[in-house]
Amino acid sequence: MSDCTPDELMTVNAARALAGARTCFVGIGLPSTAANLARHTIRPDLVLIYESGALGAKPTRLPLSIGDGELAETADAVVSVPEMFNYWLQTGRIDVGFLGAAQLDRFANINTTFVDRGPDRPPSRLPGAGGAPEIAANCGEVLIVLRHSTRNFVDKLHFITSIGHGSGRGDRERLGLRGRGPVAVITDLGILRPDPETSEFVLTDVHPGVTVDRARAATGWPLRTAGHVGTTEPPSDHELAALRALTAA
Amino acid sequence: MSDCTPDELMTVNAARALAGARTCFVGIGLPSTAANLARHTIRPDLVLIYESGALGAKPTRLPLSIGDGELAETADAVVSVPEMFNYWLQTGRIDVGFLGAAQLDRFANINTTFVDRGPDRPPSRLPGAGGAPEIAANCGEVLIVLRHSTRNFVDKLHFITSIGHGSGRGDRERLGLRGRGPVAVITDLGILRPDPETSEFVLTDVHPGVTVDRARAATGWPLRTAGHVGTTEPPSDHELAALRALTAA
Amino acid sequence: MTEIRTLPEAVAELIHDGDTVAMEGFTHLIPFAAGHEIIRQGITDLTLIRMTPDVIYDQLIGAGLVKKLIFSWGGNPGVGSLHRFRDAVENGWPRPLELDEHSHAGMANRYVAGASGLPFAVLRGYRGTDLAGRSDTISTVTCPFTGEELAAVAALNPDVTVIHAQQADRDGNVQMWGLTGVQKEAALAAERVLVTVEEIVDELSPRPGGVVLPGWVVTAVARVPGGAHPSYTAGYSVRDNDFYQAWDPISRDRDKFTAWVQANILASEGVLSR
Amino acid sequence: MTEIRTLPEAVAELIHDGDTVAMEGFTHLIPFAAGHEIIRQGITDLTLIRMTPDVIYDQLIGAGLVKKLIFSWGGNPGVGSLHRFRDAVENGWPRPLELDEHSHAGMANRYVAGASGLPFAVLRGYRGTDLAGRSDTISTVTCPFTGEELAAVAALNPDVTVIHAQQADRDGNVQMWGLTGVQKEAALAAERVLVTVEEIVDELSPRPGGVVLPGWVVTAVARVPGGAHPSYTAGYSVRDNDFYQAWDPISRDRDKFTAWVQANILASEGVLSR
Repeated sequence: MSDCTPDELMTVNAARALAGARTCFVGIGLPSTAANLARHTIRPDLVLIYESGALGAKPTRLPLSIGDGELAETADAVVSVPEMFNYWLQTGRIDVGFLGAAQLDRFANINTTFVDRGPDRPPSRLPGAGGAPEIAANCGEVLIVLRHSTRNFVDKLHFITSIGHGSGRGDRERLGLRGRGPVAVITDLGILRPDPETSEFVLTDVHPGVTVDRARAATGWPLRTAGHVGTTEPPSDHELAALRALTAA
Repeated sequence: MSDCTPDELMTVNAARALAGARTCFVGIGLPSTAANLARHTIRPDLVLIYESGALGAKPTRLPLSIGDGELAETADAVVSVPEMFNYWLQTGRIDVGFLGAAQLDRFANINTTFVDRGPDRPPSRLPGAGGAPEIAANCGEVLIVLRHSTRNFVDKLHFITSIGHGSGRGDRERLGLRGRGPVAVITDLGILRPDPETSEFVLTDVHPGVTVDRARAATGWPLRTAGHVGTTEPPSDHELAALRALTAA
Repeated sequence: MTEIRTLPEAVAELIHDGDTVAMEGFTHLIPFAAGHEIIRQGITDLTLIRMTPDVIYDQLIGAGLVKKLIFSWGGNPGVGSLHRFRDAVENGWPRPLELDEHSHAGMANRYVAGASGLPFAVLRGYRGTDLAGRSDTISTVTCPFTGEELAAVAALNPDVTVIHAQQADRDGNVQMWGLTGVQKEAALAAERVLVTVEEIVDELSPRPGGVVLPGWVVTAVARVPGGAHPSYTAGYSVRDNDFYQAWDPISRDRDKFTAWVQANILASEGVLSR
Repeated sequence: MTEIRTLPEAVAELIHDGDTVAMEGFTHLIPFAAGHEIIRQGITDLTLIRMTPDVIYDQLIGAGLVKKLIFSWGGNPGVGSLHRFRDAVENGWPRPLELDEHSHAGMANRYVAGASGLPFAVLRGYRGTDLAGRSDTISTVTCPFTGEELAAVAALNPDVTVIHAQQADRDGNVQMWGLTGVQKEAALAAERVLVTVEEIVDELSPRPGGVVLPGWVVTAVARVPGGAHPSYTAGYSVRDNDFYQAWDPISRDRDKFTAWVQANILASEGVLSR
């Protein structure tokens, strides 16, 4: 393994999480980087779907926005935005939804709407929901990629923009949601996965050189760990080269 | 005027009824012939809309079916069938709907579903509704073209497939229908229009050479007449030539 | 991912006795060859769905393979009646035919609901007609914002949708163009999707009006040149209007019909019917 | 029928104080030039609708012309916040901004309902989120067939929809291609439609992916080459990502923003901003 940054560790592991996916609904930013990396490494056939209307986009460079021209030019099909949400997302036919977040709680519920800043200041306004609520509800499963800090990993969300596992196991079924919900949160420190009994996200892996205590200190709730906390495989030279080629392009 | 057939009289007068229309939703058969004739005579800019998905079709020959290839090839836009019914028809943005019928009653309600044949025989099965119920409900107004006989012009429909004026004036408003409903029934004997007080269709015009009594005898209800029954203008040479060119093509 | 199959293989694998099958096409791109293969394989007790059941459904009904028809307009376009359909409805020959009857707008929206993963769709339809009273897939809903009552129709989700298209590539991505009707919705609403195509190409080039179905929503593709005849395939063939006219006398008579099916479908593997 | 107009004429005729205006475009084809003309004419008290309010809405909000925003994602794509939007929401500068906030799926369906002449649309959405509780345009309906409860969203019917497209012909028929987002629905849902185009051509040639709006649903067309800059027009320009990045520091500061609007929109008739 070459020297690599925490963000590179996060992105490489996020790409690896797509190993079993055929189709991926991609949010812009870190999810798009990871999904494109997967196409250049572990899943060359991965079908990338962008909410702007591109089904099967094959960008050669990372798009800055979700509506970059290359997404349409390289897509298998371009559809309208209503069709994308109704015919493609809402039906549950997309394997993986890949999301970022501003705040995340222990059940992988997501806030991207506003963050309270105390009694003397107005809440900090975030961009809002975008496609995330229905991606989180309707994809076969959800991956979340997010830098690990107590600012992001919070004890209680100020607003639930997109549902993860609600208040715990069984909530998604009670709500009649189609997909299994979040199955992994991949950070720059390690990976959290839901406890099979409670659906609370617990630390299952740390990246090479990261300690469990460091991950705990970066988490705003009392982070539990799996019985055995593994260490993620270091990025291969091929993975790093592919990632760097992508982000440099 | 050249010699012409009753069907030609009907079609020429049906085409004239489109004089004020910008857009026309066209059923196949007689309505399609009349609407295409209007494009070649009185309304060269008439936008023909076929439920198969063609907006602004400009066929050079009469289509046998509503989905003939030339409709798509000459259209301003081709849309999906759901889009046609939802975005274009349902919104009330089409001026005139042009329908045929198997049975018609005095309020221009239409039956195209089945016709009873007495106790010893099963009802005669007709093709069914097609696009007509929503054309009749949602177009700005409706024209009906139909050969005049007691078989078609009946006292009571055996089934209401598409609504005209229901059981009389005010029914469309009560039902919350958008369009004004049928404004003329054009036959091979003359033209019926709704009485402004009752919405019952009354004979307002006969074609040259047709008597009011003949129209009455061909109508299955006691046909009333307008205060003055006019005589339609004979087809011009230009109209007949255009019609014959269309039907010969 | 899509399997490229022969038509007999694809029909045998995807369509089974008792299935609910949609074979869509609005005059254009009607999958006749696939329908004939169903007749040859004698797949029966079918519930057929189609906005405009056309001559191919007349043939399937006359062959006794259909127990129920869900539809909105059952005629021979530009010609007249579907006589096998009428005989089944009026006289129960060769078997009774149950009907679920809608308007085009209702059927189109039923497919849209099915393709959208919703149990129903809302439309401004059926008001003042006798249609709603005859179908248990038509109801009403009330707008929670305005209080207006609107029609609701139940979603359609066929076991199998069969369509004909111009082209597929080797990964099973499909492209059709021209009047594409309700085929995308019918395909996306179905559990399994069979597409017959005029040709298999190395790469699909985007076309004006082109509708693409990615291979990952297509179960099987079979190459069947002329597979829409006597319907047509824009860019490949024109509608055989003469056949539609000729069908009228053939289909009026039970014996003539049966002989025609024997000679043109069962005995000939569909050669004459293409 | 469509009128071909200059942009100042078309904006003055179609858009008035207090109107509800949708200027759609999903990153692609954003009608910036028309937005700048609204700023120059000082048309105010607007309710703006957009799935992805972008820099042009940041400019309109910062200019004090907007009283309410109906939206689903308010960011600078790939860059970060819309600072004028945040300043209006957080601090009421230069005036308070009322919000009606949805998800993309909800907004898309609100336009679909508007374009379909329905008062509401049904979707599988919002469940388990705090969004429904904050908007009176989100409710529920119960499926009359299955009893399932689904989300309902109120139709959007803008007074005016403004979009940018590649081409119009002299009759005002419009064609756009590439990522065409929700523009067709936004246009068909509106009372009046203004389309700015890169060029006016003698005849539109059908394009792969082309979306055509017939002239009879377009109120006015104005030729504005580059009218989407810093957004882009497929086939004519590429996205000016540098501008989107540069907007961040300009828009963070009220004075810098005001000076930028003065120099680039008000004083220059938009020359620098194209």
